[in-house]
Amino acid sequence: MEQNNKPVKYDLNFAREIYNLENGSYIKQCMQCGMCAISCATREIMDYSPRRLFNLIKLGKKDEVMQANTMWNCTSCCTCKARCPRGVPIIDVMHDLKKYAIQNGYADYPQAAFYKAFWAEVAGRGKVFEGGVTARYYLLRGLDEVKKAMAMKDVGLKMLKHKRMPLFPPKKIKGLGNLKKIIKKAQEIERREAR
Amino acid sequence: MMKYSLYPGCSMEATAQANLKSIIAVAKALDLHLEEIPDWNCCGATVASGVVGDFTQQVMTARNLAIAEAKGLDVVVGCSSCYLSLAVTNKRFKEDEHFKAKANEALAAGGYKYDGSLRVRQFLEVVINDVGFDKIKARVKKPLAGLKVAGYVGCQTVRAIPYEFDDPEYPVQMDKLMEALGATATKFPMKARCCGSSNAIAATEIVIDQAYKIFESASEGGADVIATPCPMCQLNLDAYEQMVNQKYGTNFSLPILFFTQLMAVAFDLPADAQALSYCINSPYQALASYGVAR
Amino acid sequence: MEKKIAVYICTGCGIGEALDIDALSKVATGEYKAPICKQHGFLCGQEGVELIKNDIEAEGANTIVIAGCSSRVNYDVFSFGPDKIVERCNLREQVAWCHPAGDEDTQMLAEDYLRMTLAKLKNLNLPEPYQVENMSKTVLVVGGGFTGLTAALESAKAGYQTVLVEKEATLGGYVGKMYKQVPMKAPFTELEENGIPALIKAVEDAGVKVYTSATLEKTAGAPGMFDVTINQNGSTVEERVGAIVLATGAKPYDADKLGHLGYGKYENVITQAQFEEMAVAGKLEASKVAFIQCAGSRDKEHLPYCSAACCIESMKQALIVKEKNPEANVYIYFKDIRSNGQYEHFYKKAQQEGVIFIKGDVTEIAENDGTLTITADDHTMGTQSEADEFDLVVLANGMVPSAALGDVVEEPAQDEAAAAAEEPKAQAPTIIKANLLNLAYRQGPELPALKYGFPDSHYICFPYETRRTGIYAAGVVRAPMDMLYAQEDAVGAALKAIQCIEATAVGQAVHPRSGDMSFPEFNMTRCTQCKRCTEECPFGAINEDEKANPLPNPSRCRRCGTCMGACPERIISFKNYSVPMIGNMVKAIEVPEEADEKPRILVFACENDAIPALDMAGLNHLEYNPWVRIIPVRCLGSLNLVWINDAMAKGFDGVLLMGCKHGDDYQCHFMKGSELAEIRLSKISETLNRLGLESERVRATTVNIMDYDKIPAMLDEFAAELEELGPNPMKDFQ
Amino acid sequence: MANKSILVVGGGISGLTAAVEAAEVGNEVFIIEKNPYLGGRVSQLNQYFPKLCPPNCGLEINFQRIRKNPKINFFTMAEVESISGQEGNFEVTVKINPRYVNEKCTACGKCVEACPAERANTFNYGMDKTKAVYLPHEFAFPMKYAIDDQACKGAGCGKCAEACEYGAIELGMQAKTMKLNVGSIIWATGWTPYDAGKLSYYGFGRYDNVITNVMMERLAAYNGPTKGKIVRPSDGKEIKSVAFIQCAGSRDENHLKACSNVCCLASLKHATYIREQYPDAEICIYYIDIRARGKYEDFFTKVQEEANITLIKGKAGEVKQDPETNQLIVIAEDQIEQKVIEKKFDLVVLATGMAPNTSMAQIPCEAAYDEDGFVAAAAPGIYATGCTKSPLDVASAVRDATATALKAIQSTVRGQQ
Repeated sequence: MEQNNKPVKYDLNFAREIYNLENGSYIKQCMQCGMCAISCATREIMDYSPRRLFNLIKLGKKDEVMQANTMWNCTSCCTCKARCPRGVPIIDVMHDLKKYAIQNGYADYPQAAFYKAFWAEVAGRGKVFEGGVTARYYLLRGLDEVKKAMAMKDVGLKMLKHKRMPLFPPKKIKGLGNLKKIIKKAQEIERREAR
Repeated sequence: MMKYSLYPGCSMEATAQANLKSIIAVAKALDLHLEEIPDWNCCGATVASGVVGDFTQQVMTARNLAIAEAKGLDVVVGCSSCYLSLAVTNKRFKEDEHFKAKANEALAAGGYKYDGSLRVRQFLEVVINDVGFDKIKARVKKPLAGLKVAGYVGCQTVRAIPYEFDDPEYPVQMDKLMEALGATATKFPMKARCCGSSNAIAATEIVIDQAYKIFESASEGGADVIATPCPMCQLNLDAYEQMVNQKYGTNFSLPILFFTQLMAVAFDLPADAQALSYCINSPYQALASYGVAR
Repeated sequence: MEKKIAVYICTGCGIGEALDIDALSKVATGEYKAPICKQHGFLCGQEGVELIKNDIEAEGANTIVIAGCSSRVNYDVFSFGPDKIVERCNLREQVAWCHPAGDEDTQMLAEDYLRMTLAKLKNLNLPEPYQVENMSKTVLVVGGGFTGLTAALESAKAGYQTVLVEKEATLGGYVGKMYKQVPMKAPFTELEENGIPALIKAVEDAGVKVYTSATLEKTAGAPGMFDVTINQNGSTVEERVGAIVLATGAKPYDADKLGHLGYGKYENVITQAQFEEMAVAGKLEASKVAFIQCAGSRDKEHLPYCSAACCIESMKQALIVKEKNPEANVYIYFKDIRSNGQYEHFYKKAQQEGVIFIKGDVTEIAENDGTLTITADDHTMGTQSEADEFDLVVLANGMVPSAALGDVVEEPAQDEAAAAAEEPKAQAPTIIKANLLNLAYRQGPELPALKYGFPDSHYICFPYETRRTGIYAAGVVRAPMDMLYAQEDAVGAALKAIQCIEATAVGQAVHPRSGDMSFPEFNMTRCTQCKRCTEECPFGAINEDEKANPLPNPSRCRRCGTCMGACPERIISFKNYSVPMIGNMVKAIEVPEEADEKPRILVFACENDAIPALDMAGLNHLEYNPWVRIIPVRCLGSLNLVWINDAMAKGFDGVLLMGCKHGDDYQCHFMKGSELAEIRLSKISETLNRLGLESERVRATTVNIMDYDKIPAMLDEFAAELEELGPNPMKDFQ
Repeated sequence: MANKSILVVGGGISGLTAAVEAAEVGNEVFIIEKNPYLGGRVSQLNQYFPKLCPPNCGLEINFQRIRKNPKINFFTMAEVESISGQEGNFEVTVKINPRYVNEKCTACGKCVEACPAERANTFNYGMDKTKAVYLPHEFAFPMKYAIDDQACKGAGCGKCAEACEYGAIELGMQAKTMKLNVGSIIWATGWTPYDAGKLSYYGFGRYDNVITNVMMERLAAYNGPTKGKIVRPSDGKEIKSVAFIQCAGSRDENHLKACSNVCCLASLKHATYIREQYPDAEICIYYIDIRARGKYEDFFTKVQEEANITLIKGKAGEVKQDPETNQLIVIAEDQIEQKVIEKKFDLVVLATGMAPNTSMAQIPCEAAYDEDGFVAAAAPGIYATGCTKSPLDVASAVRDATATALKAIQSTVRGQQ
């Protein structure tokens, strides 16, 4: 039991909000077995295992859930999803939680910046230019991260040397306009379906 | 000749050019005809899902399938992350009528429609199931006899659709492929463990820690090289091997190759098809006895 | 029947190599004057069997002794029709396979076994079945709830007249008052409408004779001839029935004892039954509801057992809340979710519908401004948690079998003489005066209860085993169970009732000696009214008249022979099993003189477990002590002390009883046989000591069917201890 | 005129019970069993929970009931090929596979001494070997040998035939078919332990010291591969610690969706096996929920009170092997302590569940199966029972089989009208 003497209090409002996300209703099926906790490639550095995160959602602990690194450390390796005995598509739930976190201003993790940078590339070009993602990422993260980038310059140089880092981005796809229309429509549909 | 549509994906045009080059050459050598999907777009990968949600990401992915459907050929994917996107999206089109209707409603905004008629397949699986080990063996000119290969299948390749063609936890098919090339598949418990994937930039430590465990496991098994079907796995291991050595005080120097590169070597295809110069950790020494020169 | 004995000695399977067959034959022809004695190398082969059949036809042989393999094999080969006696003398598993070939001791052993078999024949006759007069094939079902209705319907559908007695004015019982039912079929996710009205109609259509507002005032008689007095609204009716299904159900655990969970203190803390009432009445309007599992169950202070049905019943009720108000918040507090088997789908369904499951122990329920607050040790959350604003808290208050509600029958006060003697006695099974059957049995008015008052079977393999023949408990009176189990249970009990009727009609025993047509006959002229037989019969088969004379009811009897073992006057015998029969076997064994230094140990072995175990020792060629002579008994309960007397007088150095485990997890198929035998032994130890015979010479041990590996050591150790005691001083008195 | 006889397919505890119970009402019964012996899975169990009594005891009584009852006919090595007709009058084609040993066999065992070929002992789940001619097990009923034609060297060898003094060996024996006319049919083909190889994260098949619960029964049984001594399969060493992994395959959307009902009690029972042989061994049970329903709770309480038995709330996720010691590392999230724990054990026992055999070999007639592969309904006059109907413990399967006997009798009664 936690040191805190005052019992934590159940509040289903947050849970309901999460259960209404695209894959959120699957969380309800969680039977608290903990398989995901072990399966996770990054379990050592996760604040809460997915199981525990789902439990905290049930409890209504919005801040704890949203400030957790759990979803951001998820590498989408599919191990938990493939193993979950209740068939909860955990990585898809993590996608929803990331999206929800970004939308609700809980995006302090560096991964959140990377995600945004990646999306900006995709949306702007129809393809991803890895160099572009990196640049955008550092712009979003600011100076501290550039220091880290310097530490990694060896990696970058080696990649350049082995023709692994094209300096110029690929051409935008021809159907970019149509792709943007599709995306816009898809997001409209999603909002419609959510309610 | 068997024909397929090819979805290369963004990595193949940048960090994983060696993969694309060797795939095309190996396909040709095995009489597989690959036609690139015209004007394909990024699948968005799981990263896009985390920003715009699964539905939007899957609709984006579906644009590629919609374009490919005109030809009606199986869609072959090399990149495991792209495969995850395409295969899962395709599955939803086939199994979930409600999703299909919604997705087509969105696709229609761009003038596309997808009926869900195609099969999405991995190049590894196509090589094994459509060509078969016997034909592959017959095509080998320089058997990789004595080469000890740690078959690093990675995570998404076998877990995107579990049990589709291999055990999602302890895959064996790529090992069998390596054996068909004359090589020896080593014991490698971490063969399906995640490399850290897209955290390479934002949370490098994750990748380094994962890579360490993978290198450790491969070395314990006595591998000379690591083979993989996945561009992320290849890059993360290849690019961070030295950082792993720095952090953990280790001395790993395992070359990391796409399985298609090893096929190209065994088939004795030209150097351009083998694309070995793209490897950051030099594979030349390990492969010296198989007619490979810098 | 004039016995014409024919003995056949098989020399196959190593018997011929192990023994001097000619010498063995002389035992039959010389000592026992058997008119026919032949040997054959392959007796179970076609030629061997033909040999026997020819003798039956040409020579009129009618009493066949097969000296060869165990009776556990080739039973079908050596079967020559119901009018022939066939006795097997086990020379293979018990002699040739576990003793050295060509040894003097081995030969003596084989000869003794043949003597014993031939001696046994003297008092062995073909049984004649007991016929019940005015036999009834009607099935009586007591209890008109879900289980009772199902049992009645199914027995009627099998073509049997059926009578149903229900104490309430209407049929249906607890389930009848439910708003909806849990799923009873795949996919196990959908609530079902209450099936009781349809079941009642089916019962009526099937021609079941129904008595409502009726109870059993008295149940007298025995299978095939139970006479029940039914009291319906004060007037009585008599019915004769063949067998009975007891389906009187359970009662919810008394919620007044659950004050710690707020019951009785707060109006909105209710029981599962009250929930159903509210739902039926259309008064269920709640937007936040909690269910507390194991309210009473799995609790040493209340019901230590799990009530089995509550988890899925609460899930059902939670879904009812959701059905009425999809926006309602529903919580289930649990210890373990026990949605066993395919009810896992139901659990998942409840989760999908948004029911919140909390693994936790409720520590407090309090009321604030008219709503309830629950505090719990929330195990998977790792903290104390609180949830409030409940407008309803439902206690899953478990079940207590109707058979457990009543006072325990006290042992009748011992008369002074008996009390003074302080004779050890087996504890009588608990019988609770629950006013369900009101049996006119000497042993008490209801079925004996196991732990917690459930009149359940104690056997895993035989869940309908009953200690009152012809009466089968079904449903939640028997054990805690859900509706799906109760449904099957009802049908199974109906089958057992029908089976008992059919067996009784042809004079056969029911399980475990099913098919046995022998039954105990009492030579009343010598009875001393000691009551041992009536007290010890595990099945309550024997009543007493006012003078304490035993009144046997053969169709209640299970043919174990416990009465025969109990009787000090040896007045109880079966046609094919009796005190003199076994006595003759004991006496037939040759006990060498002290100077020969060949001790003899007599073993009485239970034929259900110990005998197969001995066979297995043989099959494994485990060698054991050759001084041992084994006599199979139906059950150690049939052990009569006179056999021990006979054995000691004859000069046996020791006697060992091999019986089944007793105590809480007893394995005796006749409940108390081995325990009774041990108690009897303890009674004679003093006598033995007084005669200068060490009581350690006679002892009991437990052997289960898998203990065959331990048997050689068991016998060797006993032999070694006897050796230390020295020879039986009675040896040369003969 | 309808037929009063009943066919029972499957001679395990459910089939035996249904057959014996129906026959003791007075109906003629035919039992068809695919193995060379009756008794099925329970004959491979060491003890039953919660009494810890030997299954052979109850089987022995059932075999006695068969021996004494001329209304019961049984055929081993037999399978149903087809069913035609309807309730009250079915015609069933039965294939009897060759046993290569005929009814003359006296079980003397001389053939075994002569036989040069070996086979994996399926009765002990392949943990030891028998000769190609073998007695299925010590309590085998009927007590007759059989020859495994996969292992036998054939007529060219013939050493067993030479050794047999009774002419019981027939190496040229062929499969036969026969027809049976019956009024109703009971389908009791039982279950198969879920293939633990499919749970590759637990390493079964890769690590010798990861075994399944059914193998544990054989290890603990005196007539098992180790004479009842529970030891590490990798080196035969004694055990200091053991982990039981519950729901290995059961309650799992990827494997067996339903709960298999028996595994919790089975593992608690196995804990008592270990405790009896190793008073100090550390025993851990990894679980989601302990499902000791009804009066089984007492057994749960009793085992919990034993010293050095820890129940860990958390499904074990992975098993790794320490290559040096062959010890196994079990990783799980202890949800009460809220942390991932790694513990080392000498032996890991997977509580694998029940896959109904009807999910692999269906009834050759019209029948509906539920999503778990159990029989939901079959044509009138055909009834599934026991573990082809739902996952059941022995007592429940027997109860169910008894009930099904009545259903089958009703069919024969209906057919007569």
